[in-house]
Amino acid sequence: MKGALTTVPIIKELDIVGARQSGRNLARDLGFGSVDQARIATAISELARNIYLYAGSGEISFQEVQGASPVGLKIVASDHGPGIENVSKVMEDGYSTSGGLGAGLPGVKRLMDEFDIISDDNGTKIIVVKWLR
Amino acid sequence: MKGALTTVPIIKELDIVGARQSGRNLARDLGFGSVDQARIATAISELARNIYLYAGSGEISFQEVQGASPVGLKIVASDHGPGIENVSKVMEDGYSTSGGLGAGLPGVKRLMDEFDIISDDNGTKIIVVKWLR
Amino acid sequence: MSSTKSDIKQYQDLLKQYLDTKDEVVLYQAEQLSKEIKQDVSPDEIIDEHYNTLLKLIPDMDSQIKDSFEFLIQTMTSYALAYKEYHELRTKQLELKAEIEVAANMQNTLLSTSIPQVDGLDIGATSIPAKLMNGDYYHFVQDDEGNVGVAIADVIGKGIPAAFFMSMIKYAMESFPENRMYPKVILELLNRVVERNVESGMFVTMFYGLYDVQRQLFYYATAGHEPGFIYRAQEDQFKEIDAKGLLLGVKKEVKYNQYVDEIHDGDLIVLLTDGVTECRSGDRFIEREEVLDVIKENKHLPAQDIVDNVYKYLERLQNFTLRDDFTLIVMKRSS
Amino acid sequence: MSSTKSDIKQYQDLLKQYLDTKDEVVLYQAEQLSKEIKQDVSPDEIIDEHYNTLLKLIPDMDSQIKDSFEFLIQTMTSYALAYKEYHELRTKQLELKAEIEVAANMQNTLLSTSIPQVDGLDIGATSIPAKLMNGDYYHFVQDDEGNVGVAIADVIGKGIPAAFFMSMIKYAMESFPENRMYPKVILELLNRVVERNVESGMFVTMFYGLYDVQRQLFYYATAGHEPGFIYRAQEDQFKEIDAKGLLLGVKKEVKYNQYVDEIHDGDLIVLLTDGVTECRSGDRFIEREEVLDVIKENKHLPAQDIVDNVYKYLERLQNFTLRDDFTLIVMKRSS
Ligand SMILES: [Mn+2]
Ligand SMILES: [Mn+2]
Ligand SMILES: [Mn+2]
Ligand SMILES: [Mn+2]
Repeated sequence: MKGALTTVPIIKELDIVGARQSGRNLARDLGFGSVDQARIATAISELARNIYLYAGSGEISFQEVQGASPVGLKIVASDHGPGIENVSKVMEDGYSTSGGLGAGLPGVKRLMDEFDIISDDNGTKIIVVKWLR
Repeated sequence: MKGALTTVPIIKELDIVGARQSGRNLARDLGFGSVDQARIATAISELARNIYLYAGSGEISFQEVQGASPVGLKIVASDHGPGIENVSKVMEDGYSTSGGLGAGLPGVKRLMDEFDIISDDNGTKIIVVKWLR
Repeated sequence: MSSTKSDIKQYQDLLKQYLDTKDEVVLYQAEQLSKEIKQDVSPDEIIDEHYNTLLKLIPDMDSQIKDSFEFLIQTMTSYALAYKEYHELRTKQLELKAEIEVAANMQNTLLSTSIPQVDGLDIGATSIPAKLMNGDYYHFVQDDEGNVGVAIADVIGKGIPAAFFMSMIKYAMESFPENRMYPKVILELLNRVVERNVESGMFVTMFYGLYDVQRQLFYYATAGHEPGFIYRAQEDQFKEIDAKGLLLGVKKEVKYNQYVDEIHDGDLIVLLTDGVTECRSGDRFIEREEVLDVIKENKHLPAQDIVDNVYKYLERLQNFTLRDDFTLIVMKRSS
Repeated sequence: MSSTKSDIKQYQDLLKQYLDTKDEVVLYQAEQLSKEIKQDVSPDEIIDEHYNTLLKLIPDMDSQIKDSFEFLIQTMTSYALAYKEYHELRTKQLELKAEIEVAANMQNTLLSTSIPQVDGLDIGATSIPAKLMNGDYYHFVQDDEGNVGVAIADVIGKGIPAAFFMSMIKYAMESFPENRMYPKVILELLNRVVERNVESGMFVTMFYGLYDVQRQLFYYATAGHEPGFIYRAQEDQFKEIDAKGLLLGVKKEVKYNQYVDEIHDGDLIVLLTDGVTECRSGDRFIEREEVLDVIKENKHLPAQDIVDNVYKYLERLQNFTLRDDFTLIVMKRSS
């Protein structure tokens, strides 16, 4: 599936589980072990929940990539919601986006190897990558 | 064994294991589960290692006690070593007594329910209690 | 190390459900549960619960597997300890953070300066600390004739000590007379203040400018400060402000040179601290040209928007983690 | 979240050994190993290693047990995250502590004041912070005629914000002209400075005294400060300094009353903050009389020794943990 894109729309809460399942399957196919599968699934939950809770709808897409290591899984979460006003603030520990208990975006950053975010009036796009070790 | 005292002398390194084993057996007999057994054993390791490393020799004694809860295990570690010069310092996190990696006395305090320490020129006595919940 | 036994019961139910269905939705629920119980249940207790649930489901479990759980729980004790320390540390950190935030708010109030409203000169400014407290500083004054004095300064170092020191500079500047003062004189006075506190081991770089609104002249002097730029509209290019001078606090009596430039319609004066030009993106240092390019792209906007857009651009390039305090001032002549 | 794979191999060996022997010594070794690998290996990775080791030992493991490990690992992801945050937090905490210590040293340098040397007036003073930074302050000035001005102040609150605010007071006082200024005037000027920064939410109590060395008169005014004492040698007793006045920063324009007392040979002027009089030993509040008794016992000594001995006495009574910043000044007339 190198370079091929899988996209999962996030509209209702159950789509979070669908995105997790797709991400986990792809991760397993790429050779990620149980620990990384669980971490990737957790990151997807967090990204998808953010879309569901704050943007209403959006999508999560998956792509096999090459770079720092020969095999990596790139996940892009995008929405056309109101955008994040203060990104640095949201990236601080203790300032959770999904209602207190979640790992929040700092958690997503810790779970993955690469993290980027673009947010403005047109919505938010978060790009993360996990490399196979 | 209510009130009865078991005492394990600490002279050589292997005595640390002996003290753990005695403590674990007593804890199991008193009804402590696997998690508490492991925590009690870890606290004993730390206390016994401190005696072995800093006082040369001493002893660990065990006693069934009643108090905050009907059943508790009281552990007393005593030695006639040089004593601890600055107790407040030793009780700070990051100031480990057993060479960097150990849990140190703050760790022992966290593992147990009660903690007391008396230290002067005549040696050190540390008294800890774990209550059965 | 107490645990909420009611919450942990859910673990048992979910585990059974997962073994029946192997459904991702149960793993999702397990993840949510673990977030909820995380505060009260430590990792060794989770494993104990896991083991006990398995024992109920598989009474004739291989004795090796049983023993292996004792071993796993013993290994997890260290993690349980770290886990307890983590919660204590968080509490302490929050207390300290709250204290520093109060001090930082106070600093913001104390150091606050309002941007002068001048016909034909549009001014934008921002100063963002890398940590909670700011070791950069900018300040505007306006004399009776409407001329604008502008100070931009950076304490060598950042964080609480730098911020603390910067408040000293502020009080020193406030004690100066309000009438028109030339850049070189101000730096010479401030040098004495900083030098008097030399035992503190702190040094300050400062650029001081005076914009003469009648004659459209910009007088300035620098005390070892990061050079700024003048954008020349006619040539459509930036020229580095070429000035020299010793940092504040190094020597007792220092004389500063004073320079002057004419400012024409559409020109921009760009003043900054090294937190703007020396910002890094991963291993790559951002070139000064890149900063200037962003300013050029935005030059048609109001000065405050130019400043804000440059900050947003560089914030993202640095992955939303500033490595140094960031201060940028743009003054735009438009008649 | 990388792990030292060589260290984790030891886990496998120890687990196998334990399953063979079930010996406590192996559990002891597991505990030691877990302390060593704790830095690099997070709890979910331990469980993964555990699972893989078991799989090798028991290839025909019950499929329910296999699935259960997937579930356990998913639950542990939250803990792995907390674990990573824990290590980051520890680093940050150490940095912050170091930063505050630097700022505290700087504050000591900045707020330092030298005790005037005057014939016939022996002065001792000390100020000890409860936390790292001091929210109390004292300051001496001397005019051309040798008269001694003395300020003692306490920011309501302690720690970093209080210390920060106190440095403002210091700079404000330094900007005053150097010639003889009366206590009421100084408090009225300072009240305006504090009031101007009213958004900071900080208030300050201050006592200001002026000792006229020619006429042996002590002029003073107070802004809600803890009352001091005058020890009258002739009567061999302490008299509370009875003065009234509003805290600094509460109202815009405040007029302060000024009082004056004659000081005779052998008299002591005792100025202090509430950290001296309101100190506690366990549940017992220490009575003001107890403090005065200690001063009386020491009154034959040089003023600095009186001050130091009172501090030592109260420090021990409080179990070496100050609850508030502690500042004490003694001025002793001896002709
Ligand atoms: Mn700086
Ligand atoms: Mn800088
Ligand atoms: Mn105070
Ligand atoms: Mn006080």
